[in-house]
Amino acid sequence: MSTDSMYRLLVTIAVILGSIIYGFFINSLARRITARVQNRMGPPLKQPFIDVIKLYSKRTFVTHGIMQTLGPILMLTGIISTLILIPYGKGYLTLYSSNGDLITILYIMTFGQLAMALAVGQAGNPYGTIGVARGLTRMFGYELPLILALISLIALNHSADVNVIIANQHGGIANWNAFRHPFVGITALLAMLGMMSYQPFDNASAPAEVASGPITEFGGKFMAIMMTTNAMFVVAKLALLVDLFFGGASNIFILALKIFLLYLYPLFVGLVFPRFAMEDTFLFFWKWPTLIGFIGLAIAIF
Amino acid sequence: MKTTKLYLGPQHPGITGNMMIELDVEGNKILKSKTHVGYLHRGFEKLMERRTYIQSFPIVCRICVPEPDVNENNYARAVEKLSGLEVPERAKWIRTMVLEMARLQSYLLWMGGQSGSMGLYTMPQWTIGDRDYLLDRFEELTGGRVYHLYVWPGGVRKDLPIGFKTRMLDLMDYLESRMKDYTKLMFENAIFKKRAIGTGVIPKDKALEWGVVGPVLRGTGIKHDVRIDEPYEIYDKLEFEVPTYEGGDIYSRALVRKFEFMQSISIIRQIMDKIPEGPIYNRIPNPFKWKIPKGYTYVKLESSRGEFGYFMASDGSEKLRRVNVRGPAYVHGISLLEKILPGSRLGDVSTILNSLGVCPPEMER
Amino acid sequence: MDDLKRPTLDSDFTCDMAFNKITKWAQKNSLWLLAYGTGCGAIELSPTMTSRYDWSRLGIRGSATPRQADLLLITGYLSTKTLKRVIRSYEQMQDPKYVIGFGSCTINGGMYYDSYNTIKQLDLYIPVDVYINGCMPRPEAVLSGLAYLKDKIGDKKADGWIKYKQNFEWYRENQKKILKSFNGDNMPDKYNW
Amino acid sequence: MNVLRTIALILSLGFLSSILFYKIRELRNLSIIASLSVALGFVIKFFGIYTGIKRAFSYKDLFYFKFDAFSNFFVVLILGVGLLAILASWNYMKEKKGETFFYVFFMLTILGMVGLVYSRDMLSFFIGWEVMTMGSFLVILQSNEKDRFKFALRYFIISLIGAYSLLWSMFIIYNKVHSFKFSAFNSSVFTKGELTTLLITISIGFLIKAAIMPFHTWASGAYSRSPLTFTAFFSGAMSKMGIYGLFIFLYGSIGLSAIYKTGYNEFFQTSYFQYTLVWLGVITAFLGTLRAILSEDIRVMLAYSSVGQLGYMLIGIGLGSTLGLTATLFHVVTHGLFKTSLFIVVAAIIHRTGKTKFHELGGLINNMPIAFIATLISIITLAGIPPLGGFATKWLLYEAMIEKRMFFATAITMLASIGAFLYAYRLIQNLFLGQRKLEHDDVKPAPLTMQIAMLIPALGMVFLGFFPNLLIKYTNLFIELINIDFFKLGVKVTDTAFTNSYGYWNAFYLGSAVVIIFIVSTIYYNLQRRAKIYKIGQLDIYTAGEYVTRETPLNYSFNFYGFIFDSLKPAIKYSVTNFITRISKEFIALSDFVRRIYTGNGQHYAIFTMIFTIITLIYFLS
Repeated sequence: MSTDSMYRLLVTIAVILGSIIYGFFINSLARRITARVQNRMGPPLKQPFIDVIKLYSKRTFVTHGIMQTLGPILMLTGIISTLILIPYGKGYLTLYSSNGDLITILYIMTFGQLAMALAVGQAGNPYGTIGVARGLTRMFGYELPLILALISLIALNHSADVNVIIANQHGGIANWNAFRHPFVGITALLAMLGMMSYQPFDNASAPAEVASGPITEFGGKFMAIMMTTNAMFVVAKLALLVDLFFGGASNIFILALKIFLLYLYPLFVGLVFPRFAMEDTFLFFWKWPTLIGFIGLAIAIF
Repeated sequence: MKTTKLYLGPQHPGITGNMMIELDVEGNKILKSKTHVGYLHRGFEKLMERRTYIQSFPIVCRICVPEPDVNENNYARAVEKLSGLEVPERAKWIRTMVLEMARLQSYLLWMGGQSGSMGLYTMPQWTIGDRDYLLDRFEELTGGRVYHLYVWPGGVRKDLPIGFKTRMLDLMDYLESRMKDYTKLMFENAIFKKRAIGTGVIPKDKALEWGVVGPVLRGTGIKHDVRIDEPYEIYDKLEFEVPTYEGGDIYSRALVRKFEFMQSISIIRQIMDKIPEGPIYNRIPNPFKWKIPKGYTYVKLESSRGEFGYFMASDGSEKLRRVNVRGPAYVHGISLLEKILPGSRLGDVSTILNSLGVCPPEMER
Repeated sequence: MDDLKRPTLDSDFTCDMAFNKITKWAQKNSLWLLAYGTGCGAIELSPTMTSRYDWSRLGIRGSATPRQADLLLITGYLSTKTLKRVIRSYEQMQDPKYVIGFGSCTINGGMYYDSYNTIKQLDLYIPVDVYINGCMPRPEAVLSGLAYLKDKIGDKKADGWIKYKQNFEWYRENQKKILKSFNGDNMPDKYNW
Repeated sequence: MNVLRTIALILSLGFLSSILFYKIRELRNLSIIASLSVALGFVIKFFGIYTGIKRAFSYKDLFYFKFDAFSNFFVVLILGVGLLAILASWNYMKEKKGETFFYVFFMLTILGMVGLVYSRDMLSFFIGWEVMTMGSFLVILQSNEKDRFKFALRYFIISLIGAYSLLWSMFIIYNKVHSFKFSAFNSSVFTKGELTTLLITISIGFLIKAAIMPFHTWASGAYSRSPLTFTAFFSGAMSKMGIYGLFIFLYGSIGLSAIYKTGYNEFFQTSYFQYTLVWLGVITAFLGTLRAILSEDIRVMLAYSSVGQLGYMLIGIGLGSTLGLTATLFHVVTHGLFKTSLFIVVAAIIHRTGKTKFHELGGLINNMPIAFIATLISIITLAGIPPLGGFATKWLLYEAMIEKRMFFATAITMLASIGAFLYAYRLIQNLFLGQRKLEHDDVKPAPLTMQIAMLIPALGMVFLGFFPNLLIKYTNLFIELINIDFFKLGVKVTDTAFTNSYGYWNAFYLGSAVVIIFIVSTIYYNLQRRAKIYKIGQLDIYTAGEYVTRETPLNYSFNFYGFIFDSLKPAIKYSVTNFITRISKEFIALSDFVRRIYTGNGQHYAIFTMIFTIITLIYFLS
């Protein structure tokens, strides 16, 4: 192994570990902010870490079958595979993004979700299955505007290469895709609400409707891995959005800051809205965001 | 089988207490719903037959946990009616105030539950936090946060503490100002409206036939309120309106409750303003020897969830012969729910349940 | 009760109890509570969890299903019908798990000592780690009870789940005594894991 | 030695033995399998070899066949899928009513298809085409379904329309060029209008076979009512004949320049005709997927899924670029693999349980583990999730569409593929996962032959996921072979990395990364020393504290995506099937009216004749 690929591997491992820690960190920061809005203290910043360690130290892990056992591992695999395809900066921080373009990233993201869905199916709980059905329906909803936004970007940059898209945004805030192409930016931001599963669109795990939804049958280590992967997935999704629409980042700290600021947006939307009914969730995305997306795409093409 | 059986409760976050709704679901649509009760049955009506009149007070308030004062008040008035005990004027005013405070805290709890069932989690944090200020006033007045044992046959136990009036009025101002926030966050929220309007509709022509009471009934456009129809305590001396909204859906029920919340604040202000001086209770005989003449009576009042009635029969001994409690939740939670849930969506079950103000302990007693 | 044997911890379990420091700390500071309002005590839980008392600052949060929960709060009296559901929920929770008996009713029947439909002493049916007395206990009392449980976990004394495993037959016998149709209602006779 | 004659001989022997031994199961099946495998081996042996063998065959200058790599590609698909289907039928058709004739007609279909694929003139092409249609029609009639006649007839009538459309265009061509040979076609003798008509009629013929919307109405019925092992062949290989026909006619004989002559759009770098094809493909992919999501019958879902997948292939054809055609050919293979596997899995399940609806099944994972693995691999491929083979198609197709600047179409196609994820999940969830029904406790695993038949394609899909370049090396060969203007913007394949001007993708590295990460995660997962994983019972689930029994219906499967159905209810009302049904009703009413004229009464006819004569006289005299 050459030193170059050695360094790349080390940086990748560091990014994967960092994404876990940072994912938990922004999660707990979000919980603090939520608490402040709700007039209370909120949990300490280290709370997600404590939770995960506790879940690992549980004594019993129960499973209903092979897929439920394998599901979390496959989920982790899917998320890490996604993570290594997203560039987090320049040089070694592009990780392995030369092995797949935007379309690859979009598709490999679903790997983890499929694994999760299969694990939930094996558990045989109707609430879990309903949660998955809801989650998939929501995905079918928000993917339309998201795809429109991404295709617009590809059309504008003549490339599906994330690194190229980042490079094209060089030179100040005005050049960021979200501001240079406002329709595309708005579409992406609306679709992002669906991606982040905060309040108006948290149907999949609505406690009052389907208990805890997909995670109903998962405890202990399974739950710990799910929490970890969720934290990583949030970072991956946000990093991708920052790369595509908010100018990428020259160094990892600015990226972290941008990720956090972007994370606040669905959080605050979620704080002041109840959740949609399932049909409305689906229709919401296929109405206005899609229309704006089509306009953005039309502008991008012509 | 095309249908899926879902058990909503007893251990489910979407249920308002320890009860169970057995749902037959086809896709997202509910085909059949059946309410199961008995998880909280303690046999109050039987227990009260073994206790003297005064001994029954501690358990009577536990019939309805979120709003215990209506039970105390009903029971006290029934005992007074049976025994012919007089209540001093000032006690009546204080009792009314306690009832209205109970209504306020019950509505605050409901607001939290209603919006929490839709996923608006900021709202319960605010309202239940604000409800605690009311509980503070209760504590100051009665010594208890949840169960008060304050209303007594022949009056109330204690007079208002010094400075209570100012603190109460301050609290009313605070709640009124908070209501503006609540309105923005909940009642005028676009998604709340989208989910609430047209959901869980109770037809107006069926409402009375089905035995619907309280804000739920007023939400269908029928004006019925015990406080106005058959005034008790001092409600005939107070000025207040009873709102009605057409529609019969969750949103009209919410608006009724919002309006009544403001009315309760105004009632408490009036009471604080006009409350006469005087004694607060008439002495009762030695409770262990207190025999109440043979007879029966039915008393009722308007609780935050509707008409709450007590039927009591005495046989001349120091213990009750028979008591029957008629709570609104029994109708709302069992027969009404089974009628309006089929055909609605799975996601709306908890919302409808909350909007009806179902309180399981009161159903089962 | 005379026939309640003190659990003798055999070596296997003692080994399990020897958590290292960090897991002990984590288990102490992250208690997920099963959202099951069994009795009237549930009314005081909402103030405890919301803005005024805010138990989330102590690392406590609700969880919707027993698989993820560590802590079962029996909020008040249990009717026999509820007891059955509580046993199922408790057995579905994953070790280590703790039970808090909340309110006087769990200790001796409380207000309903002479009721025909409630159980009087909770720890005959499931092991209880901490009792919080009062009717109802105030939020402060609840928080102090939770703090006591945390100390107990820290001192490795919250061993109710081990007791339940070791004296399983005894508990089952007691449960069957009060739940007449235990086998008829498809209740699994065995502890699942 | 003439390769074509040998193949024809081997297959004819198989066909004859299916007739001769139609009562003796083992002998018949073995001889068919032997003939198919020998033919397959033969084709594969001479796949890329064109020297030293005689590879053309003509008879009186009327029939002309040619053995080339492009045809071989499809023949391998036909014979391979056919072999698997016959293998699966061994157990599936056992002691069923139509078993004896099933094989005869199956072999007839295969014979017709191989004939049409090798043919290089229109006459033999048409004969092969009709033999195929006839054979498949007769196979459908061999199933046990009660309503098979209705759907078989629908299939046959619509196929006939396609065939006549094809025949008509062949006559137009013959009228001008006086030869049936493909190579004799000369676009310069046609006017623009004639070419347009020709393209439309030819396309209608092939689009009907490929079940492209709005010509798809036969598909769900025919696919779901045939014996299911045949459906594997029907959907896996036969539906591609439409794609093959389009290939050979549009890009083989007619040629791009002739298509461009009918009207060219500078912006999209494509002709209006091709543009229409792309959009037909897009609409088919999207609506087929939507219908698949909302169907409750496993067979109908797979049928609509096939319709949708054929849409992707049409898109590639419509694009007409190297990348697009590569995508189509790639998808022909992957779709052949996963649809065969899925249909055989479904056949096995229906064979063992007798249930065809989603809500009647569930929890079969422990009974049929092999079928589960096959399904899992198939649906990952279907949904196009890396690292399995399906993603290559998706990547190639999207890059091809983006390259042609058809961004709207790309967006909708991508959405359709996300939709495929939805129904794919339902397929595995409602069949294999969830609670097992009480009556399915002792369902036996799929029969051995079916297990083999469903696993072989699965292995192929895994292989293609890691080495898509091996297939693409061949497809590039064919595309050069059928003389397409080689676009500058082609896909560049170096080892396993794909690059074009818009993007890149490295299949092998990605795949290995996923595998490595999986291994590392598994190790990490099992690091915990005290971890003991307990397997618990099926009913030990969270049911809000209630006790449930095996009889309690706990599977959520009926109306699975009811939310989508509720949201789109107003739109779904207008379907092509309903439209056709209405038209047929009107047609019956019209026939009823016509019947009134032909009353059978001589006097009425006399009056009609008189009226007609008078009107004619008036017309001519005035």
